Amino acid sequence: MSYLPYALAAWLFVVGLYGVVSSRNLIHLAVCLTVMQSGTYVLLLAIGYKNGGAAPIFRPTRHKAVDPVVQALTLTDIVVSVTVVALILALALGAHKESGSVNPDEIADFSG
Amino acid sequence: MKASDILVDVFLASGVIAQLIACIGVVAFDDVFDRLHFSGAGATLGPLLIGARACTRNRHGACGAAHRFRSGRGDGRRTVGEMIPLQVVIIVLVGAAALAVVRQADPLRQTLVNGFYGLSLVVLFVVFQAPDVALSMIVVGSIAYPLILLVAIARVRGRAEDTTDTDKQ
Amino acid sequence: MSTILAFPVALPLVGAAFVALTDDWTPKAVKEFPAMLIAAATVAFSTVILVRSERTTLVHWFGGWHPRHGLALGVGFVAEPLGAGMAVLAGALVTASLVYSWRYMEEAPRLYRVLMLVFLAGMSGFALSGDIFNMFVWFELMGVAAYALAGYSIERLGPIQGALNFAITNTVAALFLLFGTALLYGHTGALNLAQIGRSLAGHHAGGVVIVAFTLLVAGLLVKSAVVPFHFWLADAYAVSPVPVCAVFAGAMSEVGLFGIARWYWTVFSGPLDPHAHAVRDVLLAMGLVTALVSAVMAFLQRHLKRLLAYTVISHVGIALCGIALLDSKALAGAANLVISNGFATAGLFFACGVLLREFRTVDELLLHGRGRALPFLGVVVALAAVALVGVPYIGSFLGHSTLDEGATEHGLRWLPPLLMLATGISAGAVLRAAARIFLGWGPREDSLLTPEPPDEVPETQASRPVMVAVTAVVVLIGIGLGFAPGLEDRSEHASDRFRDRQAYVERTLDGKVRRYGPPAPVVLHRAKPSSIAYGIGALLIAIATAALGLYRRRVPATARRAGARLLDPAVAGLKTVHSGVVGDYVMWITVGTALVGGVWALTLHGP
Amino acid sequence: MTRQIRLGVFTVAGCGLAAFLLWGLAGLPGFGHYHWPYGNVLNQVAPNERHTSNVVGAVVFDYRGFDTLGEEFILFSAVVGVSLLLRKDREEAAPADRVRSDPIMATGAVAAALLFVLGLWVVAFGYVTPGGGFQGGVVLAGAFLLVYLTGGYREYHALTPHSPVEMAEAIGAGAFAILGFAGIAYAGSYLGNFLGIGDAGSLYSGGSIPLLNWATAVEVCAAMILLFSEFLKTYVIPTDDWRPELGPR
Repeated sequence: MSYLPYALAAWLFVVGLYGVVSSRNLIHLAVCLTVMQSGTYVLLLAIGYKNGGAAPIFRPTRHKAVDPVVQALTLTDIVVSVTVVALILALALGAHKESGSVNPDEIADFSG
Repeated sequence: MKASDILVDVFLASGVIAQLIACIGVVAFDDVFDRLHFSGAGATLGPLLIGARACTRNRHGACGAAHRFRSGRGDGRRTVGEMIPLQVVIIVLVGAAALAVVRQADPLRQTLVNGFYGLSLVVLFVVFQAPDVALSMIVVGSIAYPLILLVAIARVRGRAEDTTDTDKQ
Repeated sequence: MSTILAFPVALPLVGAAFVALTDDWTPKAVKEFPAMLIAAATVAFSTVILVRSERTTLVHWFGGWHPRHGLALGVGFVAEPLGAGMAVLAGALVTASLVYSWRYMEEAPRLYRVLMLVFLAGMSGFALSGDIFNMFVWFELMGVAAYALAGYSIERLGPIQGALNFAITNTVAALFLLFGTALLYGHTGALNLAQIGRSLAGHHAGGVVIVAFTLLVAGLLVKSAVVPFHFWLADAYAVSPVPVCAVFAGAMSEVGLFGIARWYWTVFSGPLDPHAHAVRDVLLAMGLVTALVSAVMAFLQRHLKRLLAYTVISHVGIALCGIALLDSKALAGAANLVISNGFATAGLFFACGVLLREFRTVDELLLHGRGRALPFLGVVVALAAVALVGVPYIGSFLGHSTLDEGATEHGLRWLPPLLMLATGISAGAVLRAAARIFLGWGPREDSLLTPEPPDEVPETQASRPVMVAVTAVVVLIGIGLGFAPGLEDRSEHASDRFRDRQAYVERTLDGKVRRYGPPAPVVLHRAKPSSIAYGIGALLIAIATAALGLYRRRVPATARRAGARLLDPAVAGLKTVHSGVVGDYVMWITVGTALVGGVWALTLHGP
Repeated sequence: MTRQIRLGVFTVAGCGLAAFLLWGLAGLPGFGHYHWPYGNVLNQVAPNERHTSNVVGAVVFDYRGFDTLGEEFILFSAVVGVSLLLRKDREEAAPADRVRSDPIMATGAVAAALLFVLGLWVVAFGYVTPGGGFQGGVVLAGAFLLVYLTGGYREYHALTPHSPVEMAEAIGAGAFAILGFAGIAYAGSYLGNFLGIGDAGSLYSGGSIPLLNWATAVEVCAAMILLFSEFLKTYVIPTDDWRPELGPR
């Protein structure tokens, strides 16, 4: 049981990846990327968790606390995820304007 | 469990419910403005209530209480099965929600499911004793994502008035 | 005074904010200068770091959080010559691009300049950082700037497709990096490279280490575009504005390779050294396949930017071979190769920009013979092609010869001829295009070449003299590096230090300063006869390839048919695989990662 | 290559990748057994050394403040990138912006004001309680968004004129980087803490952490507003008698 959170992280990662590969809509694809990214949030936080630990906020008392570093990393991670979604959506709007489609399989302008 | 503990859990629950209603509203209405109203309601009430819960010190929350209860039984018997049932339930919930998000091909419905998924992640983060991260996830999941996603979807589908026509074609 | 290490990152970032803030008020005549000056100043700082780091490794702890009892609390930058050299290369190319794009961008030039500066900061940060999560941050920063720059010409579908493929594949790559980073953190409790390296050393590689290594390497292989992770690159480079392409080609792909080398030697060499052969075999195989396949793909293109994009991939493959040998000499060769090819390829992209300005197309067949009006540019392009070939003592020859010596020392005598073949074919494609455009040789039609949508629109009203001058200067730097006095010894010395994990760890965590002697007196090495033979061989292959591309019809019909029967299915297969669909690309990334991971899981495990 | 082939190959490779990841994850210490010195030492020393009670805040703005600098600029360049990519994507012919009833607008104004105060609170106490520049900045931007939702695009546009918001974003991002240089000047290292660390638990604690925190808040709030504006501009339509300049700048 104590590996369940890690398994969840791997699950989110691979399910998100599946969504990216199978997506027929760029907006859908962007959301799938966030699902994949949330796998890394879960992994980071699970690694830093300590049984019986509380949040690393010490006011007014000192107590056993979980790792603050992974939380800081996850905060950065979330910002990254927002920016990537915004950029992909902006590109998707452009694709829709130019080709009338947001299906990644249909907007292939060139290949080879 | 003290009265204050119960109170903060009530905050959490009502925040979640507010978010859920907002999500349903987003899907129930066709017009992007009406949808945004609901996501706006989610953007205010949800963060307020869930944030209130996240900001209260977590030792007094459900997980902290559970842990005190556990460690009261003695540290000597710690085994691998250290996780508390709440964590297991939420982990399974997050996993299922993620699958639902990916499998939902329609972007608009996916936004709803994604809102629910974001919420379940928030709860998971609270359980993992990461209130800062939970707060970030709330503000991102209820303010940033819905707006840009809904506008993009609306733009791609055409305006609400002619949505139905283009869909039928 | 190690604070100088902050400047190559902080200066362009402040500069980007400054340009974003003041650009609207700046008089039109001087609008372009702040960004240029900031980029130039960044190069100056990076160069000072490079020079100083030759004597001793520089370390800077941000926020003053020095390690306590070997425990790194904060984020540190660690500069040794290869990393600092990478920062100088990135800075030099960005500066050249900004000068080149003087009045180049007709629209939104302000946003372009801001993004270029941010992009520079990201590359410098990645090259100098000594902290694995911090490297992820800079990786993502250069990614975000690069995706937007690639999609600059949004009024056409091609750039949107290219930028989307670029953004999605590279985001997946970044997540691979992050997952690997998290695994390492869970396994060692550290994010500082030196500290991770120290705690992994002396243990056998377990599952965590192997998986983390695979994910980190796979993420960077996507960035540096190694087969089968390379698909996005041609799409993105073909459509980006020319000045952006030059920086992408000259520095961004190479940054990925640098990261692989950095992580292998500072983090993983401890547990993986007993199995170095397995690491070597896998990377070498990927490098070789990359070099050869994309050289052929380059030959099949008529869209010049796409052709150059495939030569970039081919060079990346060759440089990866140099890293894969896991040896100082070969690493030095790879480093020299990256620098000279980087400048030469950037110069070729710049030349494309001049053609685009003059003739509004970069289609080789449409440009047939029209380049005769630009003889000087023709000479520059020919010189760049020669630099890519590595004709003895010119351009990339130094890199090739050092790499060849490294391969021979390892007993891999079959490697240099194959690399020669790849170099020859890709350079031959460039020569063919140059001959067709600037000399008007060969037919105007060629059914073999991939047709491209006629999409190029004039991008610019920029001044041609500035563009040609920058092109010439960049190409000359690429050629001249082959003659740089003492570069061979210095780069080998730097590679030795780069591979010395012990010294790196002690310097970073324990503050144990080592002084390195002044660079040895300049000795001119005579190249080995074999290297000279390979250089000449590559030139001959290039000429033969170019001739074949131009005068295929003069080959006797029977031979042609036999060749077609043999090669056509392969060519068709290659073209099908490069489908332009992002779902396929991500699928290939997954397949590649799973395969590499599987091989390493079987071979790296255990004592 | 057909979709079926792609999905088929992916299924095989994806299962392989999943198995591979699980194999690696199985080598980690079990969930809940974090025992590394990095986090534990920071939990020990940060409250004393920085007088911040929220150690995550101290890590974000001090110990690993340099990561946050990068993160700020990721957001900054994403906004620049989005405005670059959407510069041509403007709605041209369009129906009118909806005008809403007065009670809704009044309620919205009150709610927006409340949300704004909440945002300020989240920012201000970020290094004392959960919260901080990023979270608070997004909430602040959410307050402006609420003005749009209950008032209309016109009110939103009036409250968030493009140029000043853009300047605020550049200033917020630049301030973070410049505070780093102040660290070089006064503390000998980039992003060094050059102010006294103050009393624990108060708003004056943490040295330069509050400054960085507020710089982040300004940057994030402005960046989010710009992001919303860019996306809204592709959809929202002004009324007939009123058109904001929507063109690229």
